[in-house]
Amino acid sequence: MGHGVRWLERKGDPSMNDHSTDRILAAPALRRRALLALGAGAGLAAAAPGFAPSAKAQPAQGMRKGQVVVGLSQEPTAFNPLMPGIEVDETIWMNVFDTLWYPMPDGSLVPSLATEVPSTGNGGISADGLRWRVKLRPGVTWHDGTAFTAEDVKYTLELIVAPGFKSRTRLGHALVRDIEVLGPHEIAWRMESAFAPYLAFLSNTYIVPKHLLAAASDPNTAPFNGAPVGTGAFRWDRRVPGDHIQLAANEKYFGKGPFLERAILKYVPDMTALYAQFRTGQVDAIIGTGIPANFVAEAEKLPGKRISKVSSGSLEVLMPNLGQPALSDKAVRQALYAGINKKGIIDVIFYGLHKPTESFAPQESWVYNADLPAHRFDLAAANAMLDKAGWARGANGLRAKDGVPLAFDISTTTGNALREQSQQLLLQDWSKMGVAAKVNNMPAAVIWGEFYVRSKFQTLLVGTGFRSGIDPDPSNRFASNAIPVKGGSGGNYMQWENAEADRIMVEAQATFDTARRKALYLRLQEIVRDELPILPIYQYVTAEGTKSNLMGYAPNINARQNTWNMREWYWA
Amino acid sequence: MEDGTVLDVRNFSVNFGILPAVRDVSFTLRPGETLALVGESGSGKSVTSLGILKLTPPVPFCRIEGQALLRTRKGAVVDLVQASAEEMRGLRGREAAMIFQEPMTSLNPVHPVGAQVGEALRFHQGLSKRAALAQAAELLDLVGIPDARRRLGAFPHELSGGMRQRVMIALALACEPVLLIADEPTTALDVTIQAQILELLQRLQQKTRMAVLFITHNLGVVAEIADRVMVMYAGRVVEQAPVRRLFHAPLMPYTRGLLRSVPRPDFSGAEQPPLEAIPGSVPDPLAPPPGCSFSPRCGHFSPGLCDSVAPPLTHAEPGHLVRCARWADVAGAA
Amino acid sequence: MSTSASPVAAAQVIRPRGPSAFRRFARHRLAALSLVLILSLTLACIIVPPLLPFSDTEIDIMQRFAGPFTGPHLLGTDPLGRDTLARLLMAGRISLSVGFSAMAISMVIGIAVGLYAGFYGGRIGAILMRFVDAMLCFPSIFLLLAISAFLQPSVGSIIMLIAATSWMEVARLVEAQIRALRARDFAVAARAIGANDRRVMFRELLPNAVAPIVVAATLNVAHAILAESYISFLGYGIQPPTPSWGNMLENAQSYLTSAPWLAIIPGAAITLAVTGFNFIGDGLRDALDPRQEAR
Amino acid sequence: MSGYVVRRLGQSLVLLLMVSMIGFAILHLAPGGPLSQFAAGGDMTQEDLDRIAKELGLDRPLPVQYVEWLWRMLQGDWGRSYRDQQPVLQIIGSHIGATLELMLTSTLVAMMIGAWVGILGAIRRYSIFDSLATIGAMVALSIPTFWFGLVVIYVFSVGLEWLPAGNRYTIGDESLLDRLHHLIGPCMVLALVSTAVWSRYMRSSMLDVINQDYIRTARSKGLPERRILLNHAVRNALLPMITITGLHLPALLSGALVTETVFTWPGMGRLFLDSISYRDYPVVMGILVFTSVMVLAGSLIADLLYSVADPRMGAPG
Repeated sequence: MGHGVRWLERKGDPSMNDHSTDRILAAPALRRRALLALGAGAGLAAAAPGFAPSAKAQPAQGMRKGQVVVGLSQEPTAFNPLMPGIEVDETIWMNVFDTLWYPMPDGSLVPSLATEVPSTGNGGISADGLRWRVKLRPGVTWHDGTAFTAEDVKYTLELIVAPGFKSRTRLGHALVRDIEVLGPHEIAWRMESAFAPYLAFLSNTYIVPKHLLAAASDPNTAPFNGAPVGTGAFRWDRRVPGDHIQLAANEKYFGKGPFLERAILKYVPDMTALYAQFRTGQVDAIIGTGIPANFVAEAEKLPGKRISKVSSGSLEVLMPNLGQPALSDKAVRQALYAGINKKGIIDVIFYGLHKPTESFAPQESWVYNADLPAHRFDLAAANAMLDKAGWARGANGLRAKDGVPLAFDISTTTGNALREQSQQLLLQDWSKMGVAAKVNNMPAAVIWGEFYVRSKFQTLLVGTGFRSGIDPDPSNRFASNAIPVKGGSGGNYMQWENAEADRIMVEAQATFDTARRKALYLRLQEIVRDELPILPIYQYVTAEGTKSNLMGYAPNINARQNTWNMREWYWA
Repeated sequence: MEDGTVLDVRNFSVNFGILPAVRDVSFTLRPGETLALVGESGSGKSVTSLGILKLTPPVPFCRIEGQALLRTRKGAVVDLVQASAEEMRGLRGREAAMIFQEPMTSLNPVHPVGAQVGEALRFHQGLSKRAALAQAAELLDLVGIPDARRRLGAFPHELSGGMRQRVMIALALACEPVLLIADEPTTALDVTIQAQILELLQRLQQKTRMAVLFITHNLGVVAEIADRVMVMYAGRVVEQAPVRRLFHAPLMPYTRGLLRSVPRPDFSGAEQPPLEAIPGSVPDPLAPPPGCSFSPRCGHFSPGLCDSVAPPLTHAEPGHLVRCARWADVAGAA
Repeated sequence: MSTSASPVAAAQVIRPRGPSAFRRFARHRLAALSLVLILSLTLACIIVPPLLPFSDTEIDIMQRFAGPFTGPHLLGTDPLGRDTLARLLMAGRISLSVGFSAMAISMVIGIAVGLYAGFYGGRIGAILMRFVDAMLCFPSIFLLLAISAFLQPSVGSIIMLIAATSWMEVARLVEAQIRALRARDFAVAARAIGANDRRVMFRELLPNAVAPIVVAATLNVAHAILAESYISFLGYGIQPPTPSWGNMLENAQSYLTSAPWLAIIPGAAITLAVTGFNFIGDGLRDALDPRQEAR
Repeated sequence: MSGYVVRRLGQSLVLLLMVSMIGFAILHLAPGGPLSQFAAGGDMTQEDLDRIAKELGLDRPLPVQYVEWLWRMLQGDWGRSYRDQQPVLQIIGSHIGATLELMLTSTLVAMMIGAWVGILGAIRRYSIFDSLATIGAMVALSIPTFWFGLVVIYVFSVGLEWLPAGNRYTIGDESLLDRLHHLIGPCMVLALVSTAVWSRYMRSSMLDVINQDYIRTARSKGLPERRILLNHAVRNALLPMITITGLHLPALLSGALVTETVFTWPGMGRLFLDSISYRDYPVVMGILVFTSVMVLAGSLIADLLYSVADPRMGAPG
């Protein structure tokens, strides 16, 4: 898991940024709980300072004024938060529904529908991690006025694993047994086995109303799914399909806010058009895919607008398929890496928006290794490496070794102009190295299917992450037992196998010693940097924009969308 | 313009671009008189008839020269050639009307016949829609359409060919014009219907004393209806005579050929001479033969005479005009 | 006889007798002009690129977004500093090839189906023509997009895609022509003297249907060039680095404010070429079938 | 008449069946599938994906899926979207309004402008106006619609700032004036081709008509030129346009799809593109069938209208 790639690439999309689980870089609030041992790094994931709402200016509770139009380049269409959806759907879920707790920018978990985050310390989780007990917030009502109770939580957890229900994922939830309602506001259950990440999973599990869904003959097709009812700060108002969704303030929201009367999530399918509407003020905020890189400089000069460059947890990498004979040669990968003009790609094509990186871990992560050898774009050195490794130039100037030509396709999703430009740059530089690379792009629905997960590609230009949700553990992407095409389960589509790396990952998963884990992951980063199962190009930075007088916007690298705290937004 | 004439056409020419379709045509028509205009396809007879009412294409495509003096019902004389578009509009339908060969295509398929007949009345006589319709019913009755009132709402395609031509006649006669130009009105009809229509026309002519210019290529019809006949060939009048005279003493070799090529309605079966076709075909209007345009096909062709100068229209006898250098010889040969 | 002295009749009278189809075409001034235009455009695409100082794929980051007529790059450069003129002409090669190839294939399919259905008719013929009707039910873009999802975009697959969605009109046309001609005297005569089906089809019928086919072919080239640009614009087109007029426009929208020539130049090239083919088709129609002159 | 309609409806049903088969085959044979989006999202396991594929019935043989789809379709169940779980008809219903608004207004504009250009061109045949109109129409038919859309945005939105660059209305305003303001740009773009089509066919139809004998008859009656043109010529010349409008419908739909894309117009075109890229089979199939029904119904209605408008056509066929 945790290998999210952006689904649809829009024209002019600067950053193939994803906001899936892997944005949750760390959860330091848990570090003293000796449960997940996520360790150091508090504040690493903090948002750019200065955008946190200032308590002074924040309106009094119950004061509501105006509306906000948030521009999205994809259309939210899935409104049942337990059913399959894509990242943009979360903009609705996180405002209409609530989770038991949610992560803050600094990684700490804050109780929401629960009154406290359970831990072994507060007795919410038994020492063996098998018995969970959660106290729920009293006095919370669903948008239709019905009281929220522990029955709803029980129903939610049961529905997720109910046969025939198209739930998004049962991972973790499948371990839950014997759910017991102890009182209207207290619930307990047993875990089949200790599963620490479940705390994090629940921070993304939205609670749905039993009285509406249980009444429907089939929860898959309940009217609820088209007009969701939650406990969140905003309630569902109306949807104009293909255009926008309007949410209205939930006057009875139990938490802080909302300070807006309405929130409108507006779908503008083209990123350039979206930016144009932001510029003209039709859209108050662009979040998610952000402002196209080529407009960022211009956007920063716009009066009355504020541009926030928000780090993302995903990386743009060139993913080689090591099942290809030429690419299985480490020297080839190293030479190709040296032949990547990172500066050219980042500074010219992306106007310097993104951050060059050497590691698979985001630079904000507590395990990030800052001392990896720096990449140098050096075609002479790259040529020397290939010469040394026995890849000799043939009569046509192209290299081959033992009859294997140094030739491969670079694939990415069609219709992404900036990525296509990156491809051109790579092709040109690599052709100077005697490498015969060619472009073979395909539509998103094709490329992320079998082509990707069954390792049918040769090389992929892809934006993705290399962690397990809340944890820096990348074993899903790098372990030799995570190669689907070799019968494994996971996302090691590169088909990389390395014994030392395997050993490190197994040990790091098992130990609760933060320092030890960090040391292991530092070493793993060195191995990956040397072996290059992925050729890291840059870490994504998204330029999100808001009107200057829109207060309260606070990027949260741990949230899936930066509408996570829309309830606290207000107009100055 | 002579008193007692309705139409006096003088030196009338119609040119399509550089192509002369009608050259130097002159004739007169008196009230109640019928002049038949006869000729082969392309001889210019239809263009003459359309040209008089200026229904030929507008100026850049088509130029009309000469005079066509029309005496209106009130006695005013108008030169149709010089008349403005607006004046022509006032004259057409009211003073001079026209009926055409194809009653099917000449009636608008999407309007009921009553409205089409009444339309001219509304514009020339300022009648209301109702009044025009009422009068249209009378007109339809007049032209012999049974149950005329009920037929007002009929569409042209619902009527038979003969009925349609009756509608056309009613439409043309709506305002009781002094001049009726009938361009092959019976050609598209069955023989029995032809006779009925001709009879109708004659009856109406007697009633209204209108002058009729009757264009046809059917000599049988000519014999039936005409007072005088004018023969056209290659855009020119080649012979003009009272009908009996023309049939019995044609002077122009072309007229003779024409008469010999069809059964003579004025001869009985036994007297009928064998039919003969005129050899050759109509000359290319852009490359006419020198001299007489009929000379290449003429049995009386005389080299040096017929192919040097175009012969003038000569008075062979009072009321008998002929355009032939050898008309005297031809007459003698007959 | 001559009742009609209408403008058309008049125009026909004025027209000299029996001008050849070629002379009629040449008199269609716009068509003749268009033919010259298309020929020069094609020639330019073939001859000029090697003569240019820049290649269409040569990236020069330092020269990116150079405006037209401002420096060594006559028509400016694109976001990677590639020469727009070189790309435009190389793209012309691709787009024109796509146009002609797609036309050729669609004509082959269309003529084959039309011939079969028109000549033999019967159940298979009827099914074929119903299939044609069904295909024509889809608005063309919907069909193009649905099928493009099925293909890996490349020059070849785009050609097939366009051909696969543009043969139906031709089939319909040929079928109607053949069905009408089959009953005519010369076909009957040919059969009476014992010519076999194939001979009647290809020697007697098809040549007589050639005029509308030629016109349809010309218009199909125009259609194919347009279709290629639509598919590319919607992101399913020919993939870079191969330039085509369509994919040069693919990202034009985001540079509309900063580098409008990137949008204007290829769009103008498409418009010019397609207009050219349309006018040629128009001229051909007039030349080959004078009765249709009014259209 | 009714026999004719029944026969036409029967033929249409056969066509629809073929349309649906072609569409179904194309879609389901295409590589990739509706689950790729979730695979790309990364928070669903392979087990989750397989389970959902099974629940959607995507693991069964294609003919079985088709027959089942067809069976439900015949019962009026068009299926539900994989994306938002809503019934397909409801989804189409919520997008069709925007598309129809665009199509109808642009057709009206095209009729008004195109018809007059065609009429004037025919009356003043070979005049400068006629030549310009002919060239203009040909160019209009040759401009890629999306490119013209970009030019319109560049000139009127970016340059002159007269028109909004997209959307159907300003959220929160939505007044008629606001909607019209938003409609101008896309309407102009979509109407371009239709106007050209209308002007060319109208000119040709008008030329046919003004050479008809009955126009000469009308002239011989001494009617004013205006009445001849309006009452006799245009009336007849408009008849074939009914058929042309019906035949133009598929092209108009195509144009609408492209125009909607350029102007971020929330209609069927946008929906179709999104549904295609997400492989939302039920919606794509629904749209294909729906547009085919529209096209077939359009041509049937055009034929029926024609037979009503033309007194000669008692019962066509």
